[in-house]
Amino acid sequence: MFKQITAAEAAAMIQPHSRLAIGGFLAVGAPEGIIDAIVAAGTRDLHMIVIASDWEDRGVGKLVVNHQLKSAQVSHTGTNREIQNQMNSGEIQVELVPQGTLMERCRAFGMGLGGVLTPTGLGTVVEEGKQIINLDGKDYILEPAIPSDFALICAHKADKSGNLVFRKTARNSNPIMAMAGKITIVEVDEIVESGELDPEAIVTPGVFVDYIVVKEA
Amino acid sequence: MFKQITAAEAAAMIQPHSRLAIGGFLAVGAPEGIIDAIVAAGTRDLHMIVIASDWEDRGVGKLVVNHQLKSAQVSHTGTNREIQNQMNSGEIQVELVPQGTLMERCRAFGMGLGGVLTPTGLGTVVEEGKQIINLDGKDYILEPAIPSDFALICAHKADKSGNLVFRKTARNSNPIMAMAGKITIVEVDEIVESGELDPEAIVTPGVFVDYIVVKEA
Amino acid sequence: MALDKRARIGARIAQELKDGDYVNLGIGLPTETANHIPPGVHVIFQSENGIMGTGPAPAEGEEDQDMINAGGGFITALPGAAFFDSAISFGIIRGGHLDFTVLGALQVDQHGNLANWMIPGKIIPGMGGAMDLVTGAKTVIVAMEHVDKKGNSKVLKECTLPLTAKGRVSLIITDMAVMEVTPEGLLLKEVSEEFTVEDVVNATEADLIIADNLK
Amino acid sequence: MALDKRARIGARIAQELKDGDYVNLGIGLPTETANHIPPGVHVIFQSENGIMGTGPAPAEGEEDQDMINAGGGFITALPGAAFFDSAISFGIIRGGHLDFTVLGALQVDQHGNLANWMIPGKIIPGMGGAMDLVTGAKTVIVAMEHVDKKGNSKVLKECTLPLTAKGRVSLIITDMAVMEVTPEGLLLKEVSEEFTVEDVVNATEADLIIADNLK
Repeated sequence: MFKQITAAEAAAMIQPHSRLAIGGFLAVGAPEGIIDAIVAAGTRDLHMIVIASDWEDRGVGKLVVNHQLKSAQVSHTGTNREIQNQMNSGEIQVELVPQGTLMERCRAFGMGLGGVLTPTGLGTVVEEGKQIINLDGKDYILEPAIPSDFALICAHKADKSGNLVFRKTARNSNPIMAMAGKITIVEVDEIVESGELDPEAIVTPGVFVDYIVVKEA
Repeated sequence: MFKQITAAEAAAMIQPHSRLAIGGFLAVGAPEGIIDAIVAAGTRDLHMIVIASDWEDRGVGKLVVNHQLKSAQVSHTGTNREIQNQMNSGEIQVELVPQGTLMERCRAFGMGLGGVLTPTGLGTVVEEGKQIINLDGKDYILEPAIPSDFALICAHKADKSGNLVFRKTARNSNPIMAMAGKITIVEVDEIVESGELDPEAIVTPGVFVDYIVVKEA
Repeated sequence: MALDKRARIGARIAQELKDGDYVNLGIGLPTETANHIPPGVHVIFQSENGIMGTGPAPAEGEEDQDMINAGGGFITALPGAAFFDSAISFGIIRGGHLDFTVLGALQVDQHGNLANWMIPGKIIPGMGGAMDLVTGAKTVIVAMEHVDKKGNSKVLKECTLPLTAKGRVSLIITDMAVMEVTPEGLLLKEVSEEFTVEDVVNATEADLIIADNLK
Repeated sequence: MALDKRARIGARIAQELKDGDYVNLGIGLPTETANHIPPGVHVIFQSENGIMGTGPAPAEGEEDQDMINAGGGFITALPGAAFFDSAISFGIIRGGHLDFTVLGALQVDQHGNLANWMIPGKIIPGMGGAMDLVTGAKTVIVAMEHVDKKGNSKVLKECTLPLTAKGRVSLIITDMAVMEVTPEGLLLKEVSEEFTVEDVVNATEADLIIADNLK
């Protein structure tokens, strides 16, 4: 069962070299309150796993601008000039991962799988240094699970059992990242009573949730 | 977009040696109408992929009793004495697959993955003849995707866009099998207008659905 | 097994569970655990077909045909329950998100190996979800009778039946004793009132280390 | 590119789509397709962040901050739309459940290879979802200008930039021509009104096979 904490308390758990799997896509569905608290805490040398590096002033882009990242696994950096600069200067080490592969690698970690075999990236730089597995005449890249210490996600509502629902396209990677952290911290708009969410419509069951931060108005 | 057909029409598509991924668990959430139609059609030499072989008179057990199966990949056969007899006599070739592994292997096929790496089955007969992959000092069994020609599943409601919702524990393997067939045929209680199902509560998007059979009262 | 024995095993397992734990109970004896959760301890039960938050069995006539557990028995759902597909359900299990699984056994050995899914040449019901449960749950408890119907020990030096998983059992709770699998070997921690340490040792093929603070 | 050129490319792509098709449009020029779907043809658009059934952009002031497409633009949802997570979204893509993806290109070659995600030493925005889309969609259409800003052909014998995927492009639709990737090579099927076959051949580095029934 989850424990309710503040964004600052969430940020205080995160240490230098922590690996963070962060939900959201182009800052939609990003846990902005937790990100702001990490910016305020100033923790450095973090590793970030996220679909896109967002904008300089929104989403995980703020961690980039504040020079808190040592490395990242992302699929898209095109909206954030600062991460491009840091990539060029060598300040941040970035592994570019195809978006679907990133989702499966994060999911695999959360689901206790060692990795998946995917055709995505065959014949491209993505396959470099990776094991190629041939099954029934078809090649696949062996893509290992991506471990993370903390999953930081954003949901619309939680109930007191920790079950989560999301809102429209703010769902995106959040249910996947929810499973992908050793410790999962969720930022929500509100916490309702158990039983108030339709049990058929719950997207992320509470068993994946360790801490909840209620978004400040 | 899906086409609405009858159970008999669904059964008529299925040929000897077809590979069938069938939803349901212990006959709960099983597409009974489609199964009955396959029994009526009498098509033989089928391959069945299903969690459990159900009972002699309910669920996929009826296909067993009617001697329509040549082979199967299942995780549990304990509730169906007839399949045990056919296994012992050599009439049916059964690969026993751990339930979680079965789900991932079916999902992998539906999602275009070649397979997954799982620790389940290490040090047991399940690993025999399979590739063991070591990543960061941990062993995993390489479990290949399970292809199927037809996914036969059961849902509660569909809308006219083919989106599906399920009912309670009748959901079980159905959303996974829905993705796992080259052709997916769904048996539903009713078809409602597009927009009547909450878009946040849809479990299986219509893109996975090829044919829908409305359950006969 | 006599009802009081089953109840005693269930009650002893229940002592291991803490408030807020996520638990999966296997078919048969393990389900007895649910009847003995101490007051004030709120434990959330999973059924691996696809629900977290199962409630007690429904009253007769109140059964919902779409509400069963992994053993095929009718169940109810508590407020806060969630339904999900079997892939997510086994992701919870395999991914280590489940605090406890309690399972029956044909054999268990002092290395924490478990055999509970087949007897070659006799019955091959399949492993169902057992291999994933034993591989993935944070803590694996085996609940069983100490000896089989012929009086042979089910607690062995080495399992002889096909394994369910290797080295994953933490605790063995039987009608005679409570034993913990430790790196040093099988630690006898508790002996049931009606038996002596000698009874347990004689009924056990495995090597037992007697705990200093044996109860 | 001039508006009429963009519209012409979009309209030509739209001709490929059949009633009931599931389609993913890449950022930029490919989105033009949505404006030219013929009456009576109902096509379902995916945005890979996690929606099937996107509608037109919202009116100004009607934007929902939680409703964006993969390009970051505000969208609406049509009746029958469904939301899902990005793993399922890419399962739809990678698993071959999408009938068409339409993508822009830096380069495309006569073997159906596509390069559209980086220019070494200049800009590395990342591949985003492009590699999965090109690998997984049933039919991959490239929509682009025929030549780059310096007038160099973007339709090559062999791509020189890092690939997005190998041998997956079926159809190339540019402001000058429509070309199909066939086992025999690149088939020139249509030439735009304002150009001659010779213009196209001169503007194309790749070898072109002129279709018998060239339009």
